[in-house]
Amino acid sequence: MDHILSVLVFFPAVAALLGFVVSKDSIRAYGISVALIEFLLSIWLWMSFDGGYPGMQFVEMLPLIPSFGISYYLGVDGISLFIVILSTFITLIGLIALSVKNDIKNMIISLLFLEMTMVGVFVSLDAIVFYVFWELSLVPMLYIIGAWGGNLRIYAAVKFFLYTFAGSLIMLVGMLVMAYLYYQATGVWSFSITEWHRLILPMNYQIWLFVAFFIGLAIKVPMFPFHTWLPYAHGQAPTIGSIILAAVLLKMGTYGLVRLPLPMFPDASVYMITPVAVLSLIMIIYTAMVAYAQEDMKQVVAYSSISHMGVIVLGTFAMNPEGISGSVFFMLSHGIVSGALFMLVGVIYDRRQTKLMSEFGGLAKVMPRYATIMGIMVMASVGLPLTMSFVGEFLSLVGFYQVSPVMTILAGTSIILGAVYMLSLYRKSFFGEVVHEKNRDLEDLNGKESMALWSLVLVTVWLGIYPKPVLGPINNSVESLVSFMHEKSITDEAKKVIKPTVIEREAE
Amino acid sequence: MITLSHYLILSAILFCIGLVGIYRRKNLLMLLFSTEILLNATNVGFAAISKFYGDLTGQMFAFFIVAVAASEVAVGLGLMIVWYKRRGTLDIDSMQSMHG
Amino acid sequence: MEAYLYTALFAPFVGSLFAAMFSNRPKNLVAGIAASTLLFVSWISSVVLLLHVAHGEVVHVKMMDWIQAGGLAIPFGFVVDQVSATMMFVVTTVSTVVHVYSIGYMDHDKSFNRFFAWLSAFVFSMMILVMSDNFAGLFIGWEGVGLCSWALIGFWYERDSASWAASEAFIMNRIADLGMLIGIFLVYWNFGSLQYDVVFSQVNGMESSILMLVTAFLFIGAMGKSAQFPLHTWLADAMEGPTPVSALIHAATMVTAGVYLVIRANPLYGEVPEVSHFIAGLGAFVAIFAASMALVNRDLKRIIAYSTLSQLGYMFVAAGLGAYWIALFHLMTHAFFKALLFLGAGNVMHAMNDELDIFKMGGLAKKMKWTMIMMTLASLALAGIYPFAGFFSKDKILEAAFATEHYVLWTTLWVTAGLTAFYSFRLVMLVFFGEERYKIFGFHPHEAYKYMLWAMAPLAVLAVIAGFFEHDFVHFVSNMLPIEEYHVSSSTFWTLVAVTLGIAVTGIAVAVFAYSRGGFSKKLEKTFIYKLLFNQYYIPKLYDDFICKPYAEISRIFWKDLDLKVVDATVDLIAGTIYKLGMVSRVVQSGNLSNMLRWMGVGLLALLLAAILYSPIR
Amino acid sequence: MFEAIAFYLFSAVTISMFIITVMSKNALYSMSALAAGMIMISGFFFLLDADFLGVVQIIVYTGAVMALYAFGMMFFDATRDVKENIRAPKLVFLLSGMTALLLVLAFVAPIVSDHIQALYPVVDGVENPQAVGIVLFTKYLVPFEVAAVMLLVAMIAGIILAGKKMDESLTLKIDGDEEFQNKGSK
Repeated sequence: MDHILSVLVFFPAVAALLGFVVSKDSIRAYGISVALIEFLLSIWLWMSFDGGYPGMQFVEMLPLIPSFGISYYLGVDGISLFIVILSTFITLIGLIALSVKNDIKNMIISLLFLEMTMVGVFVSLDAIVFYVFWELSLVPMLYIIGAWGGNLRIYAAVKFFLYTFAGSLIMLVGMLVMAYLYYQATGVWSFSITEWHRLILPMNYQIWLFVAFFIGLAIKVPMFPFHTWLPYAHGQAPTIGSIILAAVLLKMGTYGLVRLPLPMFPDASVYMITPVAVLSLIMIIYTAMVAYAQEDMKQVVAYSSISHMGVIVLGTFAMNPEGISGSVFFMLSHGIVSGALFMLVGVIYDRRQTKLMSEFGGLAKVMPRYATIMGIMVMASVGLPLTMSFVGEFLSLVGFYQVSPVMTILAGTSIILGAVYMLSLYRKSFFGEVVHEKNRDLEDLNGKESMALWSLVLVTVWLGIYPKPVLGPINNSVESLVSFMHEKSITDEAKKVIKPTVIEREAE
Repeated sequence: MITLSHYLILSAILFCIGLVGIYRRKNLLMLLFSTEILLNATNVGFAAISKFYGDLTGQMFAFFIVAVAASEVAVGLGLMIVWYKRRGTLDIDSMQSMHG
Repeated sequence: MEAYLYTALFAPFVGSLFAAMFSNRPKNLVAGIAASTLLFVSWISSVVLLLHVAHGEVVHVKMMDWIQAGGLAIPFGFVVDQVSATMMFVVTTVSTVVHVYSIGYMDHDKSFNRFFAWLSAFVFSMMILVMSDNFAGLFIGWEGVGLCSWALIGFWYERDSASWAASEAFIMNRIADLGMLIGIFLVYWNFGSLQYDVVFSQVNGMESSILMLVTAFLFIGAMGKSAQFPLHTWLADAMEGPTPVSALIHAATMVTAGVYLVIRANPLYGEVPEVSHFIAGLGAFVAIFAASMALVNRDLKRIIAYSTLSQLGYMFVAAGLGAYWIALFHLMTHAFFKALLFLGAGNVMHAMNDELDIFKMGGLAKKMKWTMIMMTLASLALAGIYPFAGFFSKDKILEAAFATEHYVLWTTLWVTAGLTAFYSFRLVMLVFFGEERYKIFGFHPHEAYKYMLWAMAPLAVLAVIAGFFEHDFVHFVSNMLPIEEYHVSSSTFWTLVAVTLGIAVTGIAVAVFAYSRGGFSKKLEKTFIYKLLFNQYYIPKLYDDFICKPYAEISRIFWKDLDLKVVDATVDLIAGTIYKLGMVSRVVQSGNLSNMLRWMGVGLLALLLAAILYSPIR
Repeated sequence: MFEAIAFYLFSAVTISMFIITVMSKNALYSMSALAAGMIMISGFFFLLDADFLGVVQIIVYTGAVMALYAFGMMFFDATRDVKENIRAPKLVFLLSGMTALLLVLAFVAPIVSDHIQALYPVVDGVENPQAVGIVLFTKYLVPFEVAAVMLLVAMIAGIILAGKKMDESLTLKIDGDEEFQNKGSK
């Protein structure tokens, strides 16, 4: 099928529109089946994807505004393919475990719209289409936080919206300037990202544009010091909102980094490695410490996810295939693991209407199945080998070691500090005696929660032990990306830092 | 010899008389009158340019302005009458419900 | 042979999964028996492999690819050579014994099944650790045993101290693991691979500075797992776990992983004498440091834990001096007698309702004859008395230190040998002999189950006879490890033996003599040195005051004062400023048409002005 | 020559009429002056060869619009002067004067006016209404129709707004309107 990407993008949206006429009782089954079909479609995409070919596949191109070179241009490569699958997978899992009671119809419709925008961001190869999906993704999320959130939900939702919106406007300016420069260089307007990749710009332009793109993406990631919207958003969002936000929406930022500034401005990226790395380090260590100080389980998970995003950014700026492949893989594992952690926090919140760790203790005795899965996910979050996170974290750090050993050691403290806050969370809530009477007869995981969570566990462990089917295509695309950047770079420094694979791998 | 500039200056002067009316008067009716003056002033300009450029587009604009002016009068007067019936005055200082 | 290899490796895993299936159910004896049986199978496979590699053949398999990115290619590969075969033998032997023993020991515990799941999982991780053919695989096992250790120390998670100790152990190990990771990164970027054979074959061409960094960082990893100073505090606290766990993990196997790493990477360590000397020095320091703390401790298990620490120090001295086979040999003998000692301690604890204070015991020999005999045997082995296992290995270490002219090390170790003998028999005397103080506290001790004692028997036998296999062992590992004959004259040799035996016997004699008469006077407890030792040199307090508390405090400041009041407040300030500007400027929106028209006029004027001044047609 | 005389004459009359419109306190005077001004404006159109536009101007403005105003004013108490609280009259003149000055400057200043030249002389031979008709029904057909619809809408809107049920508000239905109304009528 030629238009599988369009189908992937617009099927959830159409289904969401149809959802308005589905009756309230069957909307849940409807939502799950739509998400399931979408997920199977994405799996089919993976099956028909040629893992050995590093370039764009399933390309669709339809000129929208030819005079300005804006076209409906979609395509996936190894980097984006799996993030698309992650989006559809997390949406499906989130819908299965959905525990929202009130106004469930609108919730499911919002989620399906959100799915469209997420998939749209990851498959679009035209800057304008990318930007449109990017901004559209804010709307359902704003609605989810604002309508189903906690007490401060309006504040959190507005903060989330305005903050990320402000950032993306800066990025939009960058895009327009980029298009203009492209016009100046070639005499043709184009917003195609793959065309932009081929444009070689002088250094001073590169730096300014890099900064513009980087700010827009960094707020989404969120990089220190632009991170403060995230704890509020997580703190107020309903469980499903947090899951999607942490698992997929944050990945837009890091995905954007790999897709936009790196290949477009390789010299500026190399030039900016140090400042970016310093920010990432602050992000890793500082937010890990802040996470330790939290009293609310969900905030711990929220700050931990910021901390891990720091490692992802660091891996991206390693500028070698190990680091970038690792960081892309870490995006996936972070999506799965942090999604699962938020879901787990949501499980207990549904039962007790509180997330304060001081309210719990001894849950391991009351809810053994819950404690088991939480334990697995905590360990995955800490980056234990044979879980997905380890592969990503290990590769990211290996890659960055080549750039700066000292910074890698500092970044490596994330495995220590991560253990500190995660184990303290686990100890406070799950170990010890049952102190609060209310906790004595809490119900353990029910069927739908178990199903959702065990499938996440399964993926985490499977890809931790055998990451090859995913890592292989990612690595292929990343290797070609890195050698492309190496070819394209104009400064000597960039040529030196950007290292395509030199060690020949044995023929397979 | 009367040149285009003459007409344009005349148009400008008429326009400014209209402006004086708009700025100065507080009577809603007078505001409508002043608006007519403004429109007519521009019409003169359009017609003049049309003539000196030998292009009928200017006149076309003038026609459409006349059409707009006619509709504006119809709707405007209607609204004014409603307002007057309700408030018994046409003083625009009495309309401040849009105060921010 | 591959089949044996996979059996040895995966049998514990299957046992673990099997037990885990019942983990939330009430006690099920089948879980324990199945896990033990599977471990026995694993033991048999290990023995077969041991005999196989004794002929000098090495079994090397690649199961599948794990990570492949850029130039990095890590497979799941396993190698059974002499070193790993030895380790496998030690691990499976001790763990089989401990498994069988645990069936009795955990008899009354509600979480019986969960215990076996974790215990077998630990063995699986340990097997990965020792069998892996690359550093990344080693790291998998390394972290895996850390995880299992965490779960088993915190096994009785209701107890706050247990969960605290579990977290402490995990975090301390993580600190070291970071060092290890950095070491692995260094290996990758300098050698281009993580496979042992590839790395070791390139050692000769490497710059010594790089080798030094590699070995130093890898050793940081070893320091954490083997609880070397300054990362040693977790080991004593780890005694919160069930006693079989202490026997298996915190005495026989996991803590020796650090020593294993140094032995395994001996081609690297052999090239950098600076790091090796540091290792030896640190080992000697830890040996005496830990022994001194054991002298005064009142806690049954902690005393044994400190002795473990001390013996690990011995092993590192041997490894640091380049006598890798001695380190491995001591590792093996130590595993047998220390596990025996712990299991005996477990019997005592059972008899005393989990009481740990040795001053509340005494005279238990009458009630627990067999336990007494086995613990005394183990203590004799620990003290290094001929003909028990400890004598042979420990004596070799002292000999190596002397022969390589490291007299300071030798003296330290020699003194430590005396201390070891003293505290071992202090423990034996206070627990099994003398006044029956337990009666005051109302305990009714009883001997452990028969099969628990039978389970301990193989260890007891090994603790006695393992030393006689020294020459076979040398021959066995000679393919893998450098064997240096220390050329000391035979008179010196015998003098050394005599001096060492002498101080050990003296230590025992002092302990027996002093404690059979009711111990030392209470005045000693008032001295500074006693307090210093009893409080473990105040190091845990130091860590608590200068690391944990400040960390918590800084974290809180970062959150409350920096994140909320500076970073977030800045964002809110910007938003607030814009909002206030809006509030101020909204007055302009008076709703008065006249005013608005005038504003419009001003705007028109401004635009006209701009149009004239910046006319593009000029 | 005739053109110049006519131009200045019309200009003088138009300007003075419009000034009266703007300044007069009495609405009736204003309206009359406005009507006169409108007619004068049509004079310019004739001068500019826009015959059809001139006719339209007279018919639409003076005929229709002014009649509409006249009828509209019947609803108001036209004889009563609206008390106008004219604030800062100097500012008004300043603003308008400046605007006028700038506009005049823009048109007169040689550097600018140089650019506004008659590039295409008027083509003789075709009657103006004919030409207008051709253009209006070819090039501007769609706008023309739209304008027609707009007029229709405006007509309907005017009828509805000013039509029956005039005591009831159609646009400003405010709660507690009574009080507001009372305040307004004081």
